[in-house]
Amino acid sequence: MDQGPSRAGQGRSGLALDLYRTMRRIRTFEERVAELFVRQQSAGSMLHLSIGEEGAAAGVGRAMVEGDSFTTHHRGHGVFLARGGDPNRMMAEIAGKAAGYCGGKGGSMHIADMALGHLGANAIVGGGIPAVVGAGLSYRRLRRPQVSVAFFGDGAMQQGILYESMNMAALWRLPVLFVCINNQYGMGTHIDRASASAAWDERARSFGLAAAMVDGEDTLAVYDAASALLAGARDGIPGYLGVSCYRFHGHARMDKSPYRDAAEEEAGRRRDPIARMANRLRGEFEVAGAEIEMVDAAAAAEMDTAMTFAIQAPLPEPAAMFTDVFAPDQPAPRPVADRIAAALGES
Amino acid sequence: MDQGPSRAGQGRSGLALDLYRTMRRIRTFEERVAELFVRQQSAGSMLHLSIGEEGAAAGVGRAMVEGDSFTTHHRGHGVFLARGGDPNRMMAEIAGKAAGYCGGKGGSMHIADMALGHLGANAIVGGGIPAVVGAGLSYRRLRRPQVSVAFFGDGAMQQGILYESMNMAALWRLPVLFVCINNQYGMGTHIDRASASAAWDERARSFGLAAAMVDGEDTLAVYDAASALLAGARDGIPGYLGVSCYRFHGHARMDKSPYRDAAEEEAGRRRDPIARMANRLRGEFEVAGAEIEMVDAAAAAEMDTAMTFAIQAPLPEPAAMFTDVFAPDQPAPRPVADRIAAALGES
Amino acid sequence: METTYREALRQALDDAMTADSAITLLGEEVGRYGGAYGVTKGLLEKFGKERVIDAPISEAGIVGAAVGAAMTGLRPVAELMYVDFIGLAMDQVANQAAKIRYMFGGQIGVPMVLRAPCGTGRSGGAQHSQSLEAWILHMPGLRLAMPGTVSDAYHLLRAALRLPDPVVFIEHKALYVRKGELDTQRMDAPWGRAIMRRGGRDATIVAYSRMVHRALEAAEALAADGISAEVIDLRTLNPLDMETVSASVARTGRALVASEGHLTGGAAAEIAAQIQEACFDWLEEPILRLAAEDVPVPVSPALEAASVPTAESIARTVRRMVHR
Amino acid sequence: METTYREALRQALDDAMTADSAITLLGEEVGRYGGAYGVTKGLLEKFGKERVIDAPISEAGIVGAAVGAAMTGLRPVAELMYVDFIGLAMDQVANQAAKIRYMFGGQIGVPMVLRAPCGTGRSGGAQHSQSLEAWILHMPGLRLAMPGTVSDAYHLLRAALRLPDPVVFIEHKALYVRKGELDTQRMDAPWGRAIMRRGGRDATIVAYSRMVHRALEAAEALAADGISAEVIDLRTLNPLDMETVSASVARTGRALVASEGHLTGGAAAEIAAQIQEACFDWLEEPILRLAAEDVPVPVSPALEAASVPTAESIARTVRRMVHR
Ligand SMILES: Cc1ncc(C[n+]2csc(CCOP(=O)(O)OP(=O)(O)O)c2C)c(N)n1
Ligand SMILES: Cc1ncc(C[n+]2csc(CCOP(=O)(O)OP(=O)(O)O)c2C)c(N)n1
Ligand SMILES: [Mg+2]
Ligand SMILES: [Mg+2]
Repeated sequence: MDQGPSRAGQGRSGLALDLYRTMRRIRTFEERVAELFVRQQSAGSMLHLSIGEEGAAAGVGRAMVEGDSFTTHHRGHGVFLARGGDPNRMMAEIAGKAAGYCGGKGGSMHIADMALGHLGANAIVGGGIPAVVGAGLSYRRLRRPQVSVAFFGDGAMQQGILYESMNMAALWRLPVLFVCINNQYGMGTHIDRASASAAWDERARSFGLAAAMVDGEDTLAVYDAASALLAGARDGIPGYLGVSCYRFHGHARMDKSPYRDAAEEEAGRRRDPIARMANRLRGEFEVAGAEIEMVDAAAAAEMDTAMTFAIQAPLPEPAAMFTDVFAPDQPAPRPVADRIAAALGES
Repeated sequence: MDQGPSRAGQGRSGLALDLYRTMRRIRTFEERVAELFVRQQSAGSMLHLSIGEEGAAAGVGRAMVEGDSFTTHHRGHGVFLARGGDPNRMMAEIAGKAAGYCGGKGGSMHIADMALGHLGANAIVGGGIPAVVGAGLSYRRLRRPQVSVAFFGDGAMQQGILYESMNMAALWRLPVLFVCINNQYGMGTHIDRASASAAWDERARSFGLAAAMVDGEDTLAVYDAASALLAGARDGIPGYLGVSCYRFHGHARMDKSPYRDAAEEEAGRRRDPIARMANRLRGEFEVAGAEIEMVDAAAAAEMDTAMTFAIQAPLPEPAAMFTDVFAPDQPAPRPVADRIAAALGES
Repeated sequence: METTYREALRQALDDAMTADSAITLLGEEVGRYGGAYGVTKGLLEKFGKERVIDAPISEAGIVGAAVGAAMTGLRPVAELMYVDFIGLAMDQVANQAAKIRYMFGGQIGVPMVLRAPCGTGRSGGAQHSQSLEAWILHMPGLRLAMPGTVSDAYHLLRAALRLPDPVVFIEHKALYVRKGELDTQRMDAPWGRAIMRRGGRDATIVAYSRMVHRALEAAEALAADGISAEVIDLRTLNPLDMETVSASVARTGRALVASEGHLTGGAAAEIAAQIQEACFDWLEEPILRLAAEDVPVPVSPALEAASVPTAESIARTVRRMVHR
Repeated sequence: METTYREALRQALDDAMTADSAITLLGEEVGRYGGAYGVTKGLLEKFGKERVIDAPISEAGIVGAAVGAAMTGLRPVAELMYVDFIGLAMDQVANQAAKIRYMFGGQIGVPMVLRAPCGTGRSGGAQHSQSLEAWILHMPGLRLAMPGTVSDAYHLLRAALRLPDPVVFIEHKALYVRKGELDTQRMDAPWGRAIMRRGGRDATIVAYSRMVHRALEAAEALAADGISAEVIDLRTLNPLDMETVSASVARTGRALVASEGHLTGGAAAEIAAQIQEACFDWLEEPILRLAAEDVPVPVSPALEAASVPTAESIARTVRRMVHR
């Protein structure tokens, strides 16, 4: 059922290696995105890296099954990769190329893939949340065993739409899971300056959801918590999962995080789900160092390929501007130039 | 300090009689509003009576002090009367007359009185809530000892703006009180069909507010709970108060409540804060029946006068259409007729 | 068959829901209450609570849920009790529903209908009487229908419920009780086409929604004065059928656009701008616009009534335009 | 003094806050971060956290709180990080801030400024690149300023901060780094008046915000061809100074309106409609509109750039209009 990368082995140790691989792929992908930007090959600088947050993406993504759908926030590359996103088409989209997931029209903040249940990244904080309520309505009505998962940041905890969505999900007992990737910051604002309390599981419970909070550095714990909540959601008990982590880098590519001090950043970056999982693999799970290095090397090769693919891919044709506003068989918007020509009697 | 009606006596029994008088005035006012509508003298039928909810208005209104401000929902006549609203000008506004609080432009759902701290009734469910956060910011900044109170119905508990407002109030420790007048229904929808749970004080607490729920039939209890929360708010601990009651009549004048059965309505209408207070006055507080009857008679006379005043008051002048869009010394909107005349070269 | 605008809308929902099991109603009071204006009465009983869903008072959530449902196999009809409340949901309408197909490179559409009543006439005041179609008209990705007749109430709603893209469907609350002929088998004109409701030679009155009736009344009064006014009903504002309008104005040489939205920045401005682009050489007089005054809608009934165009103001204006 | 548009805005806030202690900034990242585009940098340090308030990501709450603050003694400057987010707050903007004075019969006003950047140029995509001034233009009760120059950035903001009514103040994000002259003692023209930025005889180009510069560039190019184009900068859209525009068009006989908002239902439609109402007898050619395509703004840089008017497209269009 799983859409993620193939399993390295059975049982807990196979799962752990799998999660490691996903996280490594995410981090390497994000590093290549950063490079794409430095090489001036990205479409703009509004690129939000999920480095440091891989535990949330990999853990929850791995607990979901084929057919489950999801929406993400603007920092959604990791979640999508964990759900099977194709790095080539993702990178091409980030570069604004025709071969990208959205033909270059959506970019990093609007990647989507209906085939993989990705109902879309969203550049509006909280904007993608209520869609999962609607997906939940669909699944219940169409008697499908699916769950729809909203991924969002701690910033969205202060958007009213989240609570409207939680209320509807609880009231109607929908197969929905709300996942807050709490990286401690909304841009330059620490959560302590955005909310009187960060015990957000209490908020979720007060709206009638099952709720848990988990340390995002411990990816297996994320997986376990998500699995339990997803099972509940599938049975009509919608859930909330808060995953705490640390945003290693600036908000977007232009942000050097002057609002955080070096000591905090250093401590935060030590909360590294990848390093921690590598340690556990070597220790607890007795995986050979060489095997881990192979995973790393494969990720590097895969993401180099993606970057090259994106750079070499052609730009969209100018005519792409006017397609996809409406369905192909429907009247399309009339270009401004045509209207000018008509008014001038040239056409 | 109190802006409400004058006190009949000292201590608890004086307070009780005071609350009774306020409630009786509210109910009688609302009965006259109903009559105004039947006589086709009201501006439209979107008139929302607070009969059955007088305990909330009187209890909280009496606990507030001069200078405290408030916003109300569309069912706000009672709260405003409890805070000193002039029945003549209120009734005239409901009739759409020039002598009304808003010159007939606002009507029942948009009554306001800056002199009494009434920052406005609102016809958008939840629309008036965030204004009290702003008022709280003003009071703190201007070092005024005031509290701003948002009154709203149970329906607003499902509007996102409430939670954005609660979060800001708690985060900034503002002198703000949120009062939910829970009359069990939002139009035809019982609260059980709008929310998975009605333990809304838990929601408020999870956002960092002090919270209480109280039975609106017991007006003294409402007063006590509101007093405590207002004191806390004045000290920077914003609060939430849920007051439960029953909407005796239909949602607005055209609604006969076909969605409720007779038995429920009968039981609901027995939860009458006025009858209960009358009993307590006669029993516990040893107030003479004649004194209570005098209060009733005075209210009847006062509200008859208000109704007559409203009916006899003149309509606004046609030119009133164009004033008050902007401040008087600012350019006003140009009437459509003037623009037509100019285009036709007539002016 | 003679019926009302309200009944025609209900019939359209009923027939469409019978034909397409994906259609699902979602909104405040659409079920047990039957809709604030009674449009959905009986549909809960007929189609059950999985298809007629009473929602909490959460406009943004309702529209957002409809978007998600539309992307996953349903065809939701979301309802706003008044179009005035669209401000609460405008992000979901304009940034989500309208843009999803485009942002996602055509991968998926959002086949939903957002119904809402507009207009003055009930002393509802500034927050319950607006006509906000201009906001929608300005937003690429949204279709916009504003039926004025009983037949269009039915047929445009049926057509909207077959489209692959989001449609904002604005009803006029003063029209719900209006009677008219309905043939469920015959549409006045295809979706997206305007229609001439009355022929004339001297001037063209372009209208939609309730203003169609006021324009027709005005044309009647003008006929008594010997002025022959043509009345065009736009029916949909996106698509906006300027061909039909321009063809008329090219013949009459005079155009008046009547709308219940505020004058400045309203739909009438777009229509006037396009008419002059297309008919510049045929115009004998400037294109005039009658619309709601640029003031919030007042409650007091006389002020309210005077804040929007009337049959009299339309007739008076056309008369002056013709006799200039 | 030469400075940038960004600095001019900051200077205006700084000077206004110094002069009026009621002025209080409220918005996401306006304090410690200094504003997403750096406009408010240093103001927290100078005026303290009671006057420069970092808000949670709650657009509706921010605008609603500003409304309440404005009614109770402060003069708030609320900020939306992008004008695209106004849909989240549209109820508070359009149903509350805009209508309170009127609904309450003139008892009180809402003296607040809502700042927000608009426009394309950063590959921000459909939800971060819009120009939504048309929604505001259509809403009675709101003033609307869209400065194009460094001097106007300063002076219009200072003027907005003295007005008794709510002002939506839309900045163009591509202009923040633009340099220009600023004399803090001298305003180009009073609040509410348009201004001629370049004189000309053959055609009038009406523009605002960034399009002023593209119009001026176009005029320069046209001059090389022997075409003399006049450029009018509207500066504010409410008030909308059509006198200045009409006086120009009455002389030149030709008008082109350039705007970065979507074409259909955009501000350019209103301006075009009014020009033809006022200048019907003087027009030699139809009034033309250049505006953003009626498509969500695409991310891919070449598509994005082609979606809005350019100096070239303006010049090309004027050339054809003049030579027709
Ligand atoms: C509605 C809205 N408001 C503001 C922004 C600007 N913005 C983009 S990301 C961001 C911070 C979001 O923080 P969070 O939700 O914690 O996500 P993170 O960036 O930390 O992953 C802000 C304020 C936006 N895109 N949408
Ligand atoms: C934003 C918004 N949505 C819907 C409505 C229509 N409406 C008016 S009152 C009402 C019910 C409100 O219920 P509640 O908040 O409990 O107040 P009550 O009428 O019971 O006093 C509804 C749905 C509205 N006025 N505003
Ligand atoms: Mg964050
Ligand atoms: Mg209620």
